[in-house]
Amino acid sequence: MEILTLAAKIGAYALMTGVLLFALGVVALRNLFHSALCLAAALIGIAGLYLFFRADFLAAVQILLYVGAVMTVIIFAIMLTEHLSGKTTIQHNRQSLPAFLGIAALVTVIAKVILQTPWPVTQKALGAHTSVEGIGTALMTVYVFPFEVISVVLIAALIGAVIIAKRENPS
Amino acid sequence: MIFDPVFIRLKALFLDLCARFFPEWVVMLASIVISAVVILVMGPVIMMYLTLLERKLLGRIQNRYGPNRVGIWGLLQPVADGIKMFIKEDIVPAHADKIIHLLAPVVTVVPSLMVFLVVPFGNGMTAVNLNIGILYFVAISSITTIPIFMGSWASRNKFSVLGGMRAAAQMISYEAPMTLAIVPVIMASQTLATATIVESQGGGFGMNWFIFTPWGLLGFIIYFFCAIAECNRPPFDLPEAESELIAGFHTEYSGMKFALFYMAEYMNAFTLSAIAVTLFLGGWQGPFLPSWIWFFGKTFLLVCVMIWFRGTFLRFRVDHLMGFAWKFLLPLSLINILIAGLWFLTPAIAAWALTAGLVVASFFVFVKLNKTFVPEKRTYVLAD
Amino acid sequence: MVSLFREKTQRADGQVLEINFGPQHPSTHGVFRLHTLVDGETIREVKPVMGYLHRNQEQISENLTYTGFIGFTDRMDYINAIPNNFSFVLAAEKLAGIEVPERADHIRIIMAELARIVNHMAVVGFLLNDLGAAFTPLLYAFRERELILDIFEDLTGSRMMCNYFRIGGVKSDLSEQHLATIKKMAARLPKFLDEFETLLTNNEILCMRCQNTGILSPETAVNSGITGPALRASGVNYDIRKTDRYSLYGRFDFKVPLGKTGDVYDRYYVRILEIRESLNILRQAVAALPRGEFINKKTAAFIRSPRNFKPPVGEAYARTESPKGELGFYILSDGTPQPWRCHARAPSLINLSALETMCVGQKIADMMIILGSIDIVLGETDR
Amino acid sequence: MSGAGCGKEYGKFVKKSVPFFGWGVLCGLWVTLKNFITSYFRKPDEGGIFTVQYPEECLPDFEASRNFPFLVYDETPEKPRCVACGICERECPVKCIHVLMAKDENGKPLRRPAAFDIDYSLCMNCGNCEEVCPFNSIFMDHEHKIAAYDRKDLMRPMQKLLKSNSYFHSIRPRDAEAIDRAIKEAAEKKKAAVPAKPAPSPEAPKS
Repeated sequence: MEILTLAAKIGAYALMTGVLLFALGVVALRNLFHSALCLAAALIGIAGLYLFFRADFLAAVQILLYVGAVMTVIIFAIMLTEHLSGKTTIQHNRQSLPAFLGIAALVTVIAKVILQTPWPVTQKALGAHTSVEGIGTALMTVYVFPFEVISVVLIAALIGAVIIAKRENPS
Repeated sequence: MIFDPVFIRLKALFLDLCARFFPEWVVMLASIVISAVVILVMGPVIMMYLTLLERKLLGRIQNRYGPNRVGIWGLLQPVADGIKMFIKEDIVPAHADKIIHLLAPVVTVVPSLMVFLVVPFGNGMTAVNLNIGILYFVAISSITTIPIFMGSWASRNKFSVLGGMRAAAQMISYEAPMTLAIVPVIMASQTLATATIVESQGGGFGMNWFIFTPWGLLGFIIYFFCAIAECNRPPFDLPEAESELIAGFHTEYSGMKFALFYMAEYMNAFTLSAIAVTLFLGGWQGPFLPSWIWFFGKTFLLVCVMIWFRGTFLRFRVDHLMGFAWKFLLPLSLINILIAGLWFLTPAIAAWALTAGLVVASFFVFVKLNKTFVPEKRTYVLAD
Repeated sequence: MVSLFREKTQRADGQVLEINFGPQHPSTHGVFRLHTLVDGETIREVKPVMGYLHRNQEQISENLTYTGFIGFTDRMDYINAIPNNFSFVLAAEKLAGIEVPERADHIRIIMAELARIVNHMAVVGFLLNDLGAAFTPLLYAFRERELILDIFEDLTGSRMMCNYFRIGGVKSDLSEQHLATIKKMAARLPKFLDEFETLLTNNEILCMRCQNTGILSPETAVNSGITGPALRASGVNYDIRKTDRYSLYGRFDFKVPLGKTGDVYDRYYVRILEIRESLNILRQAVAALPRGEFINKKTAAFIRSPRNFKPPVGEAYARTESPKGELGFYILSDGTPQPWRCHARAPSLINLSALETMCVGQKIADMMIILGSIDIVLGETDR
Repeated sequence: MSGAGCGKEYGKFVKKSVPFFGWGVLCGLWVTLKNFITSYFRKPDEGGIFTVQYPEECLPDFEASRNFPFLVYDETPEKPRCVACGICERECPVKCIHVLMAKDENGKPLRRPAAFDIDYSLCMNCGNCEEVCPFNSIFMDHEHKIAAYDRKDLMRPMQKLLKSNSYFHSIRPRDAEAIDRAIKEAAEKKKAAVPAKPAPSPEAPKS
């Protein structure tokens, strides 16, 4: 069994490396379409990581929402803006310094949070299995208010989209 | 039923044999490898013979024999086609994005093969009994737009781009009603695992299949239309509309790359039918015959219906297609969830009357609301 | 390829895509190019570009005898050769003032109406293919078409390139056996049409696709010189069989089906109704077929020696209602065995003139079916 | 012009109405299903399988069908009916026939062809050569399997074009009989009118 565990470990690290590489590709590649595809690959990799950590539901939702929906919309946008799809685009501009500062601040905050959080690695936590029923019950009881707020936001977005689409078409 | 678990017994036998000579991890690995190999072989073989079946049935519909030259009843025709595809020149357009052009057909096949993982082929014959089975299926089939995008964008062909756009718009649109049509089934069976959904439809000589309820029937029809749209088959074959876009997103593909696109399409047709069978037609449930025969029989029946549709129907237009999804199927599927809820809340006979009435009424209401779908009545003058 | 819209493309807002449909494209019905500007899926501009199949037929006629050119008219509208023969032969007869025996006229009408049925069935089949049907309606239509082509081959020797009409009559006589086959066909076709209509006419997808797409107003149709079923679908009662009563069409009782909206659906349905009317004429002509000569005695010799046919100096224009519209031949003779000039007024070419009017604002898919519903044959468009 | 062109209205043809949305689609499905089922047991022209398995079975030839021209000889290929008059060459619309009259040593024409080539790749199967031939020598064949790998192979010399009268009888019995009778009558007439006259043109009924 050790061999299987080892293989799984190697697989996990390979997956993480892959995700990082693809994430790098997203910001480094000069072709927007390639960047978008890298983003899709990175997102799929993250879904794989979720799966690895036994968060099946999260993995499926990650693929469904991010890869299936969000990425499709991004690529759609790239293809519609024709002049972007063909040529290579420069991925930096004059705001690189402020951007760098902002990201540095963000990374510091996140790192601090990660370091300060105690990560209790207990047998119980390892064995925990996020079941669909659990998530569903939680959404409908404890988190019902945020859930409803999100749905209101989504409906607002939908209505806005419809209005914008209507305005473009005079007929 | 001796023949029912024959495949499971075979696999168990083999694994037992392994366990005698090898450590435990080899047995586990062997178990995975066997399932994977079976799926990897079955997918392409099913695709090959689906092409033959399609050509044969279309031929009969059109009063001709289909392919009948290669082998008896043309049974070797798919092999001949495969050889032809292999030896064909692989043409890559000069301005194409070479890497993505190559990757697209390869990536296309992956999601279609991955869906096979959760298909319950028979009693206990699911490769991986994921407890999120249906969600997994929905998630995986939502990826299929990306390889189509890749192929259409990398070809640098206007027809391809148009085809890719249509494919993306169509697949996103039909995903919504399809997922919503599945919801009542999940409500009824209270699980997302495919094998358990099938088990909850057992007994009663097939009368417990979800299709024999008003919401099940409506859900099945919605799901089936969406499935046809998802795998780009007529009458929803806009992305590859031959008479408009030549071949849509795979206009610039030839040889084996083209064959891979085709393989993905036919495997999608099969898996989508298989999931339809799982969700609504009782999966492998059925009297007398082994479970896997029931399963494959029902699935191929649905595939034949898809072929029948292809032989009969014309192609939708792009705006009608969108309208059909958003203005007809989506509201119907939402109402269907309500109907399913009512079904579980009301007693038996009242439930039948109420839900059946609601199904019919909502159908007619939405037809009335969608004026563009309803044919005008025309009069023609016969002048002297 | 030089852009036809160079100026306008630059002014457009960058959302516009310039696409060439053709010359090699599955639904341009031959080598034909549709140079289009599309905004997403919506057509902004269409420029039909033809001439890829130009074979110089009018020029060829100037080096051939009149009889020799009849074989070439077959190749103009190659779906239905006989109406082309008809028109050319009528023009030549008008030029030389030749009488046609009644039997020959009857045979001509029988053949022309059979050809009209063949053409309309092929057109509706191809239109359905453009609409995205997987060949089923086309093959059903071709099943019946083959049976009619069998009659053609039995009588004229060729299935499509009939070369059957001769100056003053026809090449060979219609036997009892042929008549029996034609009668059988006339009895069989209504049944087929009923089945065909069950398959299609009320089909919701067909109605959605075809109704109110590619509307051709009667004014535009008349102003663009459009003729044939496309004109009648717009509601204009203009059928040369009725207006000119050439040959013996005045004797037969038939109606002219007219549409109202002038969209693709009307053009489809008017053709179906015309097939039914053609069957009507066919039945009457078969019943009324008199005995007698199948070719004018005086002109029969011209078959053997085509060079003896020297129409007097002059000009003549004769037109017929070919299945695609008004097909006219204008012949200028200088008294030699060859025409000095021969011009064909090809309905396929002239019916294309309103293509852009019909297509602008419609979707790409509509453009293909509008083209299919106009019914062009590139052999006739380009000649 | 709208409506103005409409003549006297005969009557209105009203389309069949549809009971409910989806009916037309169901009807279409019924038609294809019916054709699918009948394709297994009906006769070809009644909804059965209509196609013919070509290399094994062919559609029957019609007597009148014409493909490419060939030349007829009566007894031996050395004595063709053709007299190399060149009318067909002149009247061929596509000019695919090339005739050369044979001449003896003195340059006197021999009334038979020295060469008679037909370019099948040019021929448009119109059958005009058959119509204009005054000697009943050139006819349209039924043979249609003439595909070749090279254009040159479609250039048929006289040796390949000549076929016997019995072959002609086998493909077009009615025409061949009529022509034989006419030739015989013409020969008898010629014999009867002993003082040699110019050969009467054998008037054969063409059909």
